[in-house]
Amino acid sequence: MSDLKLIGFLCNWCSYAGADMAGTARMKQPGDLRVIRLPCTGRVNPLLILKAFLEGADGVLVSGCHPGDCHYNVGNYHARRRLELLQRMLPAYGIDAGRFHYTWVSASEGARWADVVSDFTKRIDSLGKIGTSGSAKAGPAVAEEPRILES
Amino acid sequence: MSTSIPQEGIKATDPLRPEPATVLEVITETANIRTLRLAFDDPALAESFSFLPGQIGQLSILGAGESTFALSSAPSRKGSFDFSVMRTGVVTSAIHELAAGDRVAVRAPMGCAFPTDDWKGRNIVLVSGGIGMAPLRSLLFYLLDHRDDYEDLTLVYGARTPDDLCFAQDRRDWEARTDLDFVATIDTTCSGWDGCVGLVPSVVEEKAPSPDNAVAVTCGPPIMIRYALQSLDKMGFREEQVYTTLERRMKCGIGLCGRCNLGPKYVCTDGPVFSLAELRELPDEL
Amino acid sequence: MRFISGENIPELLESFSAGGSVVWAPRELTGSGGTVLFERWQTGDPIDLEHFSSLSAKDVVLPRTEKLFGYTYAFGGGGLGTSGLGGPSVGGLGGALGGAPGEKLVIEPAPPEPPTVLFGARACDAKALNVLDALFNNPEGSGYKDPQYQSRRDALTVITLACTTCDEACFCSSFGSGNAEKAGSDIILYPADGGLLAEAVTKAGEALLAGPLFEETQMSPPPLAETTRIEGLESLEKKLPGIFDDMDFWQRISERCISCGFCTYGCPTCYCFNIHDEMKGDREGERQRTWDACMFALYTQETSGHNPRPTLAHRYRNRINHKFSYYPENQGMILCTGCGRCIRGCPAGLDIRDVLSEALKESSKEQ
Amino acid sequence: MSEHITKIREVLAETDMVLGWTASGAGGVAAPARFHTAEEAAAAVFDSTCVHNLAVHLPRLKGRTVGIVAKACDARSIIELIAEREIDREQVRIIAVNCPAVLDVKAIWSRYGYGARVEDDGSELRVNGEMVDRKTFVQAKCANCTESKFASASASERLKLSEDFKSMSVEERREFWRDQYGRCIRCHACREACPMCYCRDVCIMQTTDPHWTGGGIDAGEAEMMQLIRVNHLAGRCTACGECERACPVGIPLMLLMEEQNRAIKEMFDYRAGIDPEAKPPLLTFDIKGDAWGDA
Repeated sequence: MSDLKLIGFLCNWCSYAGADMAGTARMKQPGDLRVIRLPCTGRVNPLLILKAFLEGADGVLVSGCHPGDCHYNVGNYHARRRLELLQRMLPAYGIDAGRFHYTWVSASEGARWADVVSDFTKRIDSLGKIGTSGSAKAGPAVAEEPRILES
Repeated sequence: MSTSIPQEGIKATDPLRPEPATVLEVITETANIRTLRLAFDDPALAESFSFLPGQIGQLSILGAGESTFALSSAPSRKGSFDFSVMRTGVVTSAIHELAAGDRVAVRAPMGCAFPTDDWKGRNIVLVSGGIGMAPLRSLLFYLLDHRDDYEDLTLVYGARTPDDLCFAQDRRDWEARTDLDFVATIDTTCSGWDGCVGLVPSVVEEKAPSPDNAVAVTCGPPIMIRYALQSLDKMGFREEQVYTTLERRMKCGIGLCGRCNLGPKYVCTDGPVFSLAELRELPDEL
Repeated sequence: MRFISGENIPELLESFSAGGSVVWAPRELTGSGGTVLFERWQTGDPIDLEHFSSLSAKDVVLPRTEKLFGYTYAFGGGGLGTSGLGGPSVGGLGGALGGAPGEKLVIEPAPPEPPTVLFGARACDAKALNVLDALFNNPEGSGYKDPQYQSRRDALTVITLACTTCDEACFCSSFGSGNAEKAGSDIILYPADGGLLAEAVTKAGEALLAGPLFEETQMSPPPLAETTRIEGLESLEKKLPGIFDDMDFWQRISERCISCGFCTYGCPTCYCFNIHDEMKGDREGERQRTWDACMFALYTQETSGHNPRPTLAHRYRNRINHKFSYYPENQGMILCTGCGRCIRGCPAGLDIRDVLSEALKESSKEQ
Repeated sequence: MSEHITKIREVLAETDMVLGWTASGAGGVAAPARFHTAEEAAAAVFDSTCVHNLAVHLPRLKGRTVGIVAKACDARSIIELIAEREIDREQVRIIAVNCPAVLDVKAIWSRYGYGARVEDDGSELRVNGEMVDRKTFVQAKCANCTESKFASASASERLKLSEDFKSMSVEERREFWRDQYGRCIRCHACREACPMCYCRDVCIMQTTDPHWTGGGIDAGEAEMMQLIRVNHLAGRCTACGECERACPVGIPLMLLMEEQNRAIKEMFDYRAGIDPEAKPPLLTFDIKGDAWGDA
């Protein structure tokens, strides 16, 4: 594993529970993703994602309830528009669109979660560390023990 | 603007750099006011630090920011000093999180003090409300420490409810004194309160201290100050006899950053103490 | 009079650089629609001595952002800090700062500034340094020295290019000797055939001109440009207080303004600043000083919600009064050198000369 | 111009003031003005140097009935302000003008010197008395205008920059933006000139709580500021170009806005400021139609 910084914004009701399930079921998945739990993907202001990139994140993953299953009925419908627009805008900002991914994982899809994280981590791994972001505040890289969560 | 004070505590060589200090004690005054007792970490500075009543300081929570407060302790107390802080914004909220042992940084003292030397031999009337007692507390300590230099001392201190009155221990001491005429008042009646009830300006009018050979000092919420000034005027106090201390948004505290000016005068260096007569000469930009 | 040939100018800058100096020179930036700014010069960088820069050169003494000092909450034993997750720069100010029990607060001053050469400033830029000295580098006058300003100022050599042409926004002739002003400069350069004439103003300038890249010449300097002139600006110090309370006037002259901060940020003499802390992680950070502008509402906004200058007109009034009344009263100099940058760059087409003329007219009327 | 003045006077009869232009602006070109009386209105002009979008003043004049001289692009901003219920359509009288495509006055001055005399009689454009090619100095935004006869006749350097930007790689763009934002001084002219940036003094670009940006002036903070602006204007930007025109250090801010407006057109077939009854696309959703992302 690497010193990549991956940030995951997960909705509380589906994806966080799905990730939890993957964990309790001891499914094998890389441990680089730093998860931030939010009530709903509707709370994911695209600026949170951009701020993460400017502060040195190498990849950002957003995951919520499947369309139609939002705990608040419509939060992820709003999110879908915003996140899709962000996805299309990233190249203009000078950020590789491949560093961002949004998807839907339900509370019962532990296996799917493990796949999503594995694929995403692999993808960012191949893209490598993000270039100097231009943010003077991008802090010094924190040396961390590589770790992997597995059974 | 009244007395020029040498600025010993802020280093003339680097006036924007604060000195580390440690919180000795946090006293909860009211639901949103706390008094911090602080001491400079540098023992020599802690020993030599002195100020005069009315002077202000800049308290930093490094990381959250810096804000200006009146020094509220007795100038005669050596080794430590107090700031009394009302929780209102980002920095004051961080200040309210502090506990004994926490590290802060301080630039003090700044600004001009009350012209207490000029007041010798006169009667002094202090009129204050809420957190406005902070600078007057320091002044009162000073006057009591030099009690023989002054004639009658009167303090009217008010707040909305008994729970909003600060400095409980000090108030007990002040009430016990015979050489101080002290009235604490609250805005409306309240169970458990057998003291004075009434708005500060009306209580001052009832007490009716004579303006002859007297000086009045007022500090409190803007609305209280406005009516207190009207009352004092009615009672015959001239503008040269009335003093107040101003509060403005400040950053540098040394007359450079450009925010706190009233016309050409800077509250941080020319104030914060002004007589009403002096204020009358300045543009109305309060 | 000394002379340096055109092709020797990069070499001159190179020699400053090689001597350990930071060199600032005007340059047109790529993809900027012709914006010329004073930038840190590096070998090979072009310089633009023809166009007037959009921003002043005040960065060299009052950087847009500077570190005042660094601080660290250093563990001296004890457990983890009381703070929550993240510092203020990341997650708001929720976490308690102030250090955990056993932590010490260490404050480290910013490192000293290297010597600096400002090349290609104009008389209005150089004079502005002189005007700022009256406040920032004048212990008798202002009561404090600003050590950061002072150390930069002491380490600064100013090489000024005299203007033989000017544009429609220039009005330095309204102030003292105008374009021929030498205050603030160490050397004055004049355009000449094949290069630049150089005249020393200070001892430091003299020493530099003795260098091998300069030669003695009999040429004499060309005539300098004469700009538009407004008479009577000195009288505003006493006149402006007379119209202070005429809010209709301030409203009227500022109605075009959209309340951005360009006029203050582009100005060579506007010096107001903000002080703020920036965390790096949650145990350390630095206190910074950054340009601030009196045209912003938040500048004087108090936490209680009260704002002593609640409207644009109040803020504009303060700006004009500060420059033409308060500063002259306190520091003895007008806080303006007539460079015209606030006019050229104003997105709303507001011309300070119109405002000053109106103010002169209005105040004469009321007196 | 007398027709123009007559029209303004008519509108003045039923409003508190009219926002228009006079010829007396800095540098000898037109500048915004407020006309309160018929006499004042005598100074009104409209020509190709009337570059400003006066709609920016409308949210600041709430509560008063205001007439406003508007080019086609300015009118879109007014419509968008009405659509967002920021201003009351009953309190606005629009005086539409036939826009001859406005000039990039800054580009003219950067070539001929500040204050160079600009004369435009509609057919011939002269600078300091000399005829110049209009195409070089027509604003880039006018090239895409559907209202003006000069549409697509711009050959400005700025238009070329738009093309160059399109062909840059992601890495080149990162480099490009770092370079561009490096000279931002955070004067907020982009925000203050924008008719849709009406949050003004509570804008999160400046607040400490929430704390989206630090207090310093550097490329990183400047980039965050612009990302805030771009995102907050998603589906709301009317492409008037004022942010870029106002920028005193020439940062091509419209590049991102153009890109986003294109994406919004593609995704939602929507343009802001066309229909005052339309719902901005990012305030709503379409369960079936929004077929993006994973199923």
